[in-house]
Amino acid sequence: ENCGHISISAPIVRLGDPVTASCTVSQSCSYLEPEPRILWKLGAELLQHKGRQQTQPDGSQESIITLPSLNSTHTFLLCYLNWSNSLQLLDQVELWAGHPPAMPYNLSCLMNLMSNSLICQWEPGPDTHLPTNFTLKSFKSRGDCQTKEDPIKDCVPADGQSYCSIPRKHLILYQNMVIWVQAENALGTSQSPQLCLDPMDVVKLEPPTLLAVDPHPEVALPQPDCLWLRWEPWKPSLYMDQKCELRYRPQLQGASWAQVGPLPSRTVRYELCELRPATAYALQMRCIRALLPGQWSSWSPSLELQTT
Amino acid sequence: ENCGHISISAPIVRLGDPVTASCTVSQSCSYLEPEPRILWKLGAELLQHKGRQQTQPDGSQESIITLPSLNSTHTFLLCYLNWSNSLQLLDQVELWAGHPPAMPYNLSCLMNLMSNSLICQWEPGPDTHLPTNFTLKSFKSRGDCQTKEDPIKDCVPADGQSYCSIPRKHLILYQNMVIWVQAENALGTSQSPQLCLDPMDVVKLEPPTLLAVDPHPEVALPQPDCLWLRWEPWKPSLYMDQKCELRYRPQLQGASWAQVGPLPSRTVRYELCELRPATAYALQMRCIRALLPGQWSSWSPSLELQTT
Amino acid sequence: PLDPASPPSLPLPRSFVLKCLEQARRAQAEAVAMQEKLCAMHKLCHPEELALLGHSLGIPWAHLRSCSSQDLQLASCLRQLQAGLLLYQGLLQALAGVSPELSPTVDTLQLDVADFATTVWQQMEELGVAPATQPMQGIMPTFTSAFQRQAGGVLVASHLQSFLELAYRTLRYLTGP
Repeated sequence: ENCGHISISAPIVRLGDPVTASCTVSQSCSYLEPEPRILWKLGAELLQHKGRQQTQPDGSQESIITLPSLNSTHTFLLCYLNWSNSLQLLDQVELWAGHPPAMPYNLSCLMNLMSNSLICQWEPGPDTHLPTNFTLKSFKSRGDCQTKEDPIKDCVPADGQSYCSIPRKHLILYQNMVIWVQAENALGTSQSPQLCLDPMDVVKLEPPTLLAVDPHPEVALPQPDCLWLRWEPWKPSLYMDQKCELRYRPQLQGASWAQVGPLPSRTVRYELCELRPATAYALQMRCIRALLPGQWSSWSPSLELQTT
Repeated sequence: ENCGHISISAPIVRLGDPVTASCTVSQSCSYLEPEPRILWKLGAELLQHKGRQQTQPDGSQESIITLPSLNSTHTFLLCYLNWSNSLQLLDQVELWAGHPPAMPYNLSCLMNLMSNSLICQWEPGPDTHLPTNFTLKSFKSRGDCQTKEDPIKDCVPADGQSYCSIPRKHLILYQNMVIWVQAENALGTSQSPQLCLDPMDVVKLEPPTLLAVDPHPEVALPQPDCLWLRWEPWKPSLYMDQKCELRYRPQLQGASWAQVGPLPSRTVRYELCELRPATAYALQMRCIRALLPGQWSSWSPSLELQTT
Repeated sequence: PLDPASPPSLPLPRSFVLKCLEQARRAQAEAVAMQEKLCAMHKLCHPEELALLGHSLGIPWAHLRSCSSQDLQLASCLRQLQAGLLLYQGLLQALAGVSPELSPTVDTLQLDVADFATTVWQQMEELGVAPATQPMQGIMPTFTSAFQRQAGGVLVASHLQSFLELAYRTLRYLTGP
């Protein structure tokens, strides 16, 4: 036998929107005096004289309350009765207030050659104060993404994360695909602008490895203003045609970088001359996919060499 | 159409045992001359004149070979044919040799109050050279484990691990249970001696926390040969009656521990006197379940105090 | 050797050829990795010793006869390239479950071969030389033992490498001087 029950216009509203609720106390709740007074609390605060109470045709008592503007993002609305001099809680509902999701933005993706997956990240936008689900959606396409081909399985990020990883088996490499982020909560849905990309055009390239090589064995006295080195491309990207840039600077206060390029992505021996004799140099290299779209790798860690 | 097939007495034998195998070349293997010569390899070694070859009633050729003593723990037996002047591989089988599992020993268990699980570890015994599965088996019992009640779910350790953790939901605390380890591989099974224990009698107790307290506020000049401290038991073991021991020694070369006990597992203030004035002391405490079986906790980290 | 002086008449977009070159190199590297793993794990290191087994299992080869330097017919060369890639995708699929350690390599190679076939097929459609329907993969061999699947893996990887090498040389020629 259910003494009291709250029904509510909507448990989730926009911050500042009104909420209307009713609490009905059934007549069969026999422990009571004839016309029990129904009281309301919002969280811990007793809402004095806020409920309009009336007797229903079936003899039950109903109190209706309107909160003009719900300003806390998460609270409870409680319905009480006075019963032998104590406040008795009959029912309680949780109330949430927040915002519909804003448009996610800054969506960007990188193809990871180690995990062979496409990792996309985005900015979720301001806090909605409500449980909001983000889903990375995509479909296969062709050409410049005007046609929509097979849909790709939704990528659902781990809780609270703003990135998602689409596994290799859901991708077609060397073909364009359309990607966007959808945000959804109880108050609405929004979508980020769409990206049109071929995963292989957004490969996250790692820098090559710089290695010292001995000066020419035959040459007794190596030229004092030269350095010799070699480099190897990052192994997982061996199959990609790449061009690279070398930058170097003396280890002196305020020295700036000098740069050489384009260079091939692999050499067994490279001679760098017209340097300061007897000086320590830092050398770094970065590479990018040649002839096809791509992004520069970061600069490699420094290789430190000393001219004689 | 299957040209050649090896059948073997047993792919897994005891180290040093013989192995017999036959390779049958079907007549329907149409590319062949009438009586093709069958050759054998063990690993990379060609077994000259080891196979006895004969024609079967159905016209197929069969070569039988016996390796008197298989001494490598893992190798391949290969059946070849000479075909248009090249050795052609028809079939290959993997051979393992090793030992049946020895009896696991040194089985011991500790009840972890943080994870609320019984963690048992053991010595697996010598390497069998074969994939060997260890399983922690147990059943609920009563009294001194003479009776066998409900079996408990097998606990299978992670690969290569010699410990396993029985979760709380499979345990009845304050009741005896029987536990043992079973080892099994292709050559046999063995079991460790059985333990009869109540998980709560093998609780892994953590030491209490020692804390300094100020000398008596009212006393202007604290006694030079005393120290004041207090201690609190390890939180997860608060409900257990415990008795403790305190040990202390001056921070001097070669000093040995002096010990006080039994002490209660909690005090708000303890005075330790008859010490050397103006000396730094290291103090440690350990506790054990009182009145019921248990094991000493390790000694707590040192509390360093200085007499005045 | 291919005569670089005179690439064929069909207007092949440069990006298409460059992508195909990269896809060929990528698949070749994975086929080599597959062979190395089969050699390390199962001691099957000599494809030449498995020719008879290949015959008996009925493992088909793909050819690129129209891609030969003397008489390059581009449309049918593209068709043979695409059909060959589809064949090897099917063969790799038939090898599914060859062994847990090898599955990731075989799965990735199969996906890359399939994507390479898609790249070629779409270009054929855009050039208007694609047949009405995609060619069928044909009957795939059935492997009845772990050894046959492993040996089949060595043969497929080895055949695929030769096929990709020939495709690569043709594509190289198509990029012109």
